[in-house]
Amino acid sequence: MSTTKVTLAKALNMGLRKAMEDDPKVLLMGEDVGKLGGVFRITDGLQKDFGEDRVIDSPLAESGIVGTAVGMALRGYRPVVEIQFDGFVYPAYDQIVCQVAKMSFRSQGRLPMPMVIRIPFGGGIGAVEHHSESPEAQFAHTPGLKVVSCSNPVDGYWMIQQAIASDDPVIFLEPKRQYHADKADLDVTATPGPLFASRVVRHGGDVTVLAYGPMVKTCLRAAEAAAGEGKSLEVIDLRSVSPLDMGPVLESVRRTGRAVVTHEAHVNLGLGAELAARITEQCFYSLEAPVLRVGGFDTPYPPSRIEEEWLPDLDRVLDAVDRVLEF
Amino acid sequence: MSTTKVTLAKALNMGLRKAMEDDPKVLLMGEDVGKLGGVFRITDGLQKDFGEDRVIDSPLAESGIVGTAVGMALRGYRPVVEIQFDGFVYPAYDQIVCQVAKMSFRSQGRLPMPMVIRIPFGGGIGAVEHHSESPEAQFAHTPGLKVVSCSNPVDGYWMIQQAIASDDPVIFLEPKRQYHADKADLDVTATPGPLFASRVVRHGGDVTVLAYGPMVKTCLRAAEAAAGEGKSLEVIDLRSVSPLDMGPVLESVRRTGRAVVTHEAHVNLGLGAELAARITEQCFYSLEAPVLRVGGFDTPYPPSRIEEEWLPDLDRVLDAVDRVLEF
Amino acid sequence: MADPDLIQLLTPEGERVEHPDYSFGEGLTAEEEADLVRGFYRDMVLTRRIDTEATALQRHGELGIWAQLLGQEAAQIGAGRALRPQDFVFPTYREHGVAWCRGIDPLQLLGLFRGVDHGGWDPRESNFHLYTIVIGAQTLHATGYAMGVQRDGLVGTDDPERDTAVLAHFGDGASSQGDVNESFIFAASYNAPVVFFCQNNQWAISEPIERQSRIPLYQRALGFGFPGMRVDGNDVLATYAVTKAALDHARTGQGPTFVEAYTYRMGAHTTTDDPTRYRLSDDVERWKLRDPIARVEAYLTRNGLADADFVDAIRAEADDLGAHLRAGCKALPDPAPLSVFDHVYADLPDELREQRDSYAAYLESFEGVGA
Amino acid sequence: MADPDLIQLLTPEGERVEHPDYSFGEGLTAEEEADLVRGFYRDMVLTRRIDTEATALQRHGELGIWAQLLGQEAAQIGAGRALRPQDFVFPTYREHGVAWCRGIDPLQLLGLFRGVDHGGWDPRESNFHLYTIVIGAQTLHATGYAMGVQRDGLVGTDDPERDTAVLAHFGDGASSQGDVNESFIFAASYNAPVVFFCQNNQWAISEPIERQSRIPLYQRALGFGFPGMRVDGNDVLATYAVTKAALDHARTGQGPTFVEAYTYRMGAHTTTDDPTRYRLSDDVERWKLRDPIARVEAYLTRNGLADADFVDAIRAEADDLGAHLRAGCKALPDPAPLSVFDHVYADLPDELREQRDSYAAYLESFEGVGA
Ligand SMILES: Cc1ncc(C[n+]2csc(CCOP(=O)(O)OP(=O)(O)O)c2C)c(N)n1
Ligand SMILES: Cc1ncc(C[n+]2csc(CCOP(=O)(O)OP(=O)(O)O)c2C)c(N)n1
Ligand SMILES: [Mg+2]
Ligand SMILES: [Mg+2]
Repeated sequence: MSTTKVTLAKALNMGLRKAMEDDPKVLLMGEDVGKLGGVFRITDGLQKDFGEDRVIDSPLAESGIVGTAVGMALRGYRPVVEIQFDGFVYPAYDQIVCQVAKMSFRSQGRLPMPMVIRIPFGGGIGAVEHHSESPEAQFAHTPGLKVVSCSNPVDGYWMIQQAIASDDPVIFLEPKRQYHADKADLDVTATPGPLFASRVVRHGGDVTVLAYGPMVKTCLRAAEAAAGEGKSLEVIDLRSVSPLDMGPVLESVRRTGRAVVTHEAHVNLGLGAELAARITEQCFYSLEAPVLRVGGFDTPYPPSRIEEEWLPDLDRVLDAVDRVLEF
Repeated sequence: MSTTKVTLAKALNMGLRKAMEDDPKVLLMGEDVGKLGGVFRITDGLQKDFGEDRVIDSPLAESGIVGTAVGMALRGYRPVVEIQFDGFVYPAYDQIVCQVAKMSFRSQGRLPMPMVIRIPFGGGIGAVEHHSESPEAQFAHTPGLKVVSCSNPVDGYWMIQQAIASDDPVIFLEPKRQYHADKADLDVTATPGPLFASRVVRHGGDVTVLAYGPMVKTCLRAAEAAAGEGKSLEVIDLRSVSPLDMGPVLESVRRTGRAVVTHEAHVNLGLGAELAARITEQCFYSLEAPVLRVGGFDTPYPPSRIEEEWLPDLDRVLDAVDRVLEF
Repeated sequence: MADPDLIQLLTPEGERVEHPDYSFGEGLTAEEEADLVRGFYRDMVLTRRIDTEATALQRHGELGIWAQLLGQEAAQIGAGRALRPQDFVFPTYREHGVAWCRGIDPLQLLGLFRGVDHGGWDPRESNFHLYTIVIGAQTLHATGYAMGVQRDGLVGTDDPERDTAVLAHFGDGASSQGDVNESFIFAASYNAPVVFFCQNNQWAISEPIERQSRIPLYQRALGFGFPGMRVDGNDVLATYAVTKAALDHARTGQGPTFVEAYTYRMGAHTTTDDPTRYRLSDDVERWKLRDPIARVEAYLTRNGLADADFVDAIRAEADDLGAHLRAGCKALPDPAPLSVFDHVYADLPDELREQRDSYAAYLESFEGVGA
Repeated sequence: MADPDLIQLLTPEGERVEHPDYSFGEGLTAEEEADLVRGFYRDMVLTRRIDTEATALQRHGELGIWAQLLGQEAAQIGAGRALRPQDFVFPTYREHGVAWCRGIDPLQLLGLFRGVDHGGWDPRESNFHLYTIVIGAQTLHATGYAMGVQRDGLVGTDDPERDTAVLAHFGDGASSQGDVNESFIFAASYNAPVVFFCQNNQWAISEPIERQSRIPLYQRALGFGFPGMRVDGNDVLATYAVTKAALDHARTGQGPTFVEAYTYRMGAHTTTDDPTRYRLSDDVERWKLRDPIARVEAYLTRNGLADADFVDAIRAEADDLGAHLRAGCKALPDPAPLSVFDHVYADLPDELREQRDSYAAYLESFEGVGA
């Protein structure tokens, strides 16, 4: 099969296009998604090809975007909304948490909410305040929502289509730092694995390292560096943040006895807390050390000139690996 | 010193009155807080005595309430806002997370945010949807906010005053189920302990049980029942959900080797996750069993006829105690 | 009520009056018109009975709470009967009269207030959405739904059997919510076929309308670029006429409208509320003179359009309805504890399935103990 | 621009014109008036230079991003100069001209865009709040601040040196946010001394004003029950006059006003934006003819109120300012990594102190390695 080399941004664009071709009920909506193609150009060209009725530039109001998308979903559409930046999802928080998340339950399944809320998330792009947030834990704590994050172009292409095909609402987190960072070989004729599944992306035997979204690359690089020092890290890309696919995680930790969880979000009540609690509960006698967490500090996101210090990087991951090995 | 017997509702009312007497900059604002005295009557009589300028009935808009309170705080006031029910805090979520929480950091300390956001929270009152939520984890995950919950009238009286006196914004969670449940002896001439401190409310040696807000009473009753079966539970009222005062917790777990964390909030990414992670990291070699969690299921809050089944109760706490003992 | 802007077709005394822009009964024979009014009367009487019964059921501990509509019957029946079958309605938590018009068994309304479900009817069957409790949220849903209708090509096709309008309910208090104002913006921006129907019952729990707006609410629409009008919400004929016109405006592609139904909440906010703490009984007494049912009854009887038999028959029907509610309410089954795991997702994740299974095992462990 | 509602006192050609409700220079001598206009001119030229320099600094990688104000100088200087010292301003992220009027060293504005801080000036010293990036959030802060001013008793005391007004800035796009509309409701409800100053620059990034409102924006206010007016935002005299009147309206206790400054975003949304993707250069060319600075320069020179020396002196001043910015920007110190733990709270909790300490130890461990 012939493959093409694509960036994450391009893969998402292709995935959205494919989903729109496959199902006329798929609509896109958001600020600047039309003519401009979104500030990150993820929807580039789609309004031109699918028209203003299917690629909808919205007024500047996030609650309005998600709230009207709820109505469109109730009418049988499958809205895919774009929140321009992570930090601007909060005006829509009420609609997401009280309406999107609860409609299926409230209606005893009569009113499914097949909606995708795309959010470019995470830091490292030198932006001003509110443009580098990692809000995933708040959504994962909310029953009724599913939360996923892609870490690479191939996943981006498939996962966005699978999220759109899902009858459950999906918060789709796109690591904006990766949009144009790397290219990967995409074979659009391949058969993707399931959406809500974690995946071992590097095998190893000493420490299990968990990551999703932008941290996957960092952890893979850390594993590479650690290998040079004779430490063998197993890296798992969680892909789905809620539900968590614990199978590969538990299997790995039972083997390694040691785990480090990483994310850009604040450590306090971040995914690391949940994973540490679950792993400890289920692998208690296999653990040689407590699960350690590497994340953003419990401070607001800093001014960008020091964001690389604030963000967990290769060294901080390796430091945790060392600590978990020395415990 | 003479004491009076008061309910939590009355104690909070007295505490608010005292804070308003002590500092003319203290203002109350919210829906129906004036003439009606709030739907739970916590602000009963205050508008009559302090006037409409200090006890402000607001338009029906939570973002507006918190957003204008930010402005009043910037002008030197100490606004105390009431959110009518837990489930209605979300329209204000953006103002809380992006403005209230970050103003001090953004301004390098030049603009402190001495604001209290009072939220009656938790279930068990037979209410309709959105009236029984436990949103604390979301706020605790947000740097810049402090989050506390009182579990009894005496704490209610002191903690609300301390929260108002704090120069940091405080999310003040009131267990609405307890408002009129019990009376306690209040001595208004006593000297309260610090606000952000946990407290051992029952000593025991077999298992450490952690709770806050409405679950404290449940856990104390569970400890009573367990004692009848020869199991000695140590119950800690966390009081502050963020920051966490881990000292007494760690001291206790190092002694008991076993811990159960309880809350009404969903288990997934609830406070139990964070506590389990921290306890495990810091008491790894003392633990005889993993930290177990008892909380609301990872489903939306159910219709009220089965809420008592959904809410963690004495039996579910005891079940976890048994499991942690048998591990 | 010397409000020149108030659209009225039937006075509190039961006299028909003319209005330059709106009329009632156009195109109908006298008998058809009388039938329609008699139907309104019946609807209002039965709706009031639903309300009375539910209030009593709450007093007897059978419901956790009830949101009364006393005094708002005309606003709701006028709006509800103006709908065409294909139209879709987004209610608040108080639209029992509109639900009635949509053919929903009032017993189904009780489920939510009894706490056996969060809304038990099928919105796709009745074209009546579930009650929304978060103030104002549904106005955005209505607008989005209307945008969906547009995309379905069901606006302005000139086929009145197909062209579809959406009716969004909300209260005077709700008009202050960001969501409601955003829904005005989206509706105007896309010219969506939605009618914003605000029952201004003068109160948002304890807060008077003056706290939300210092000018008549219907004028809010003008700032967003679409028409607003104030109708006497205690006048079922005027409410019907104005809402029908607004729905037709929407379905023919002329865009959104704001209808302010000027009425009064005669009862408490809900059964847990105590309005004596914040309002004068004088006001309530004054509004009693404008009772929406009394004026229709006066009109019908005074004009020989209904006799005692007619009124008695409806009363009997109401008694039956009351009995149905009393018996049915207590028989509403409690949900099974394990049902909380149903429908959280269309596709139940493994981790939640495990949570359910372990809870099921836990529950079973008690059955062993009990045996 | 044959808009009868547009308030204009100086035409694009630099001709003074009369307006029935607003005038410029009343109570001033000719020389005082000329001084004022010359001051505006200087402000606008220097503000434009700040903008040009910052844009260049961004191109050279010294700033992460810059939000340009090109074309909006008159709207900002007119508003900024209408303020009294005691008034308080809530800006968006583009109010560089107003910041200038409030005496803030433009270097301090660069900090945020360079990423060395989130806003480096002291709002209590300058009565100019930090830039707010979340669209519309600050309009509620402004309203609440104004409610605080009311409670301080500093409205309508008849002492113009004390009576205080609040100026809330926002854009045409922002007018769609729930927060902005809620701020209208609160301001109207409490009659707060706030002026809502909307720079309608026709664009919200790529979206034209028509997406946000289908009627002129200033009419939004009418739906909330307070006055709205549209002023030519490229006419510094008219903007000054209208804003001053609105601020006086507020400070004397007459409540809120909505001022729509009708202008145009001549540049990109920010330095990362590419407007050729969504708008015609024709439009931009048309608006060039209405340049806010050119018309004042034409007025001043044609009427002998300024000569070449004057213009040259300001140009020299602008050059100095540019040099100051170029040198200063590069010298802005990066924050220390550990500073992220400062000011998260007024009172640092132990757990965060421990996090800081262990990070400090971690950082030190590298210093050892480096040595
Ligand atoms: C977002 C939100 N805030 C607060 C409430 C609590 N609440 C329920 S009804 C109500 C008053 C509503 O007044 P109005 O919109 O006039 O409708 P009415 O009850 O008079 O029909 C309030 C404050 C809520 N349900 N949702
Ligand atoms: C809540 C929120 N949503 C989205 C954004 C991203 N954003 C920044 S500026 C902007 C457009 C603002 O347009 P307008 O209000 O007209 O102001 P202008 O930039 O034209 O001055 C957008 C969408 C944001 N900052 N905040
Ligand atoms: Mg009302
Ligand atoms: Mg703009």
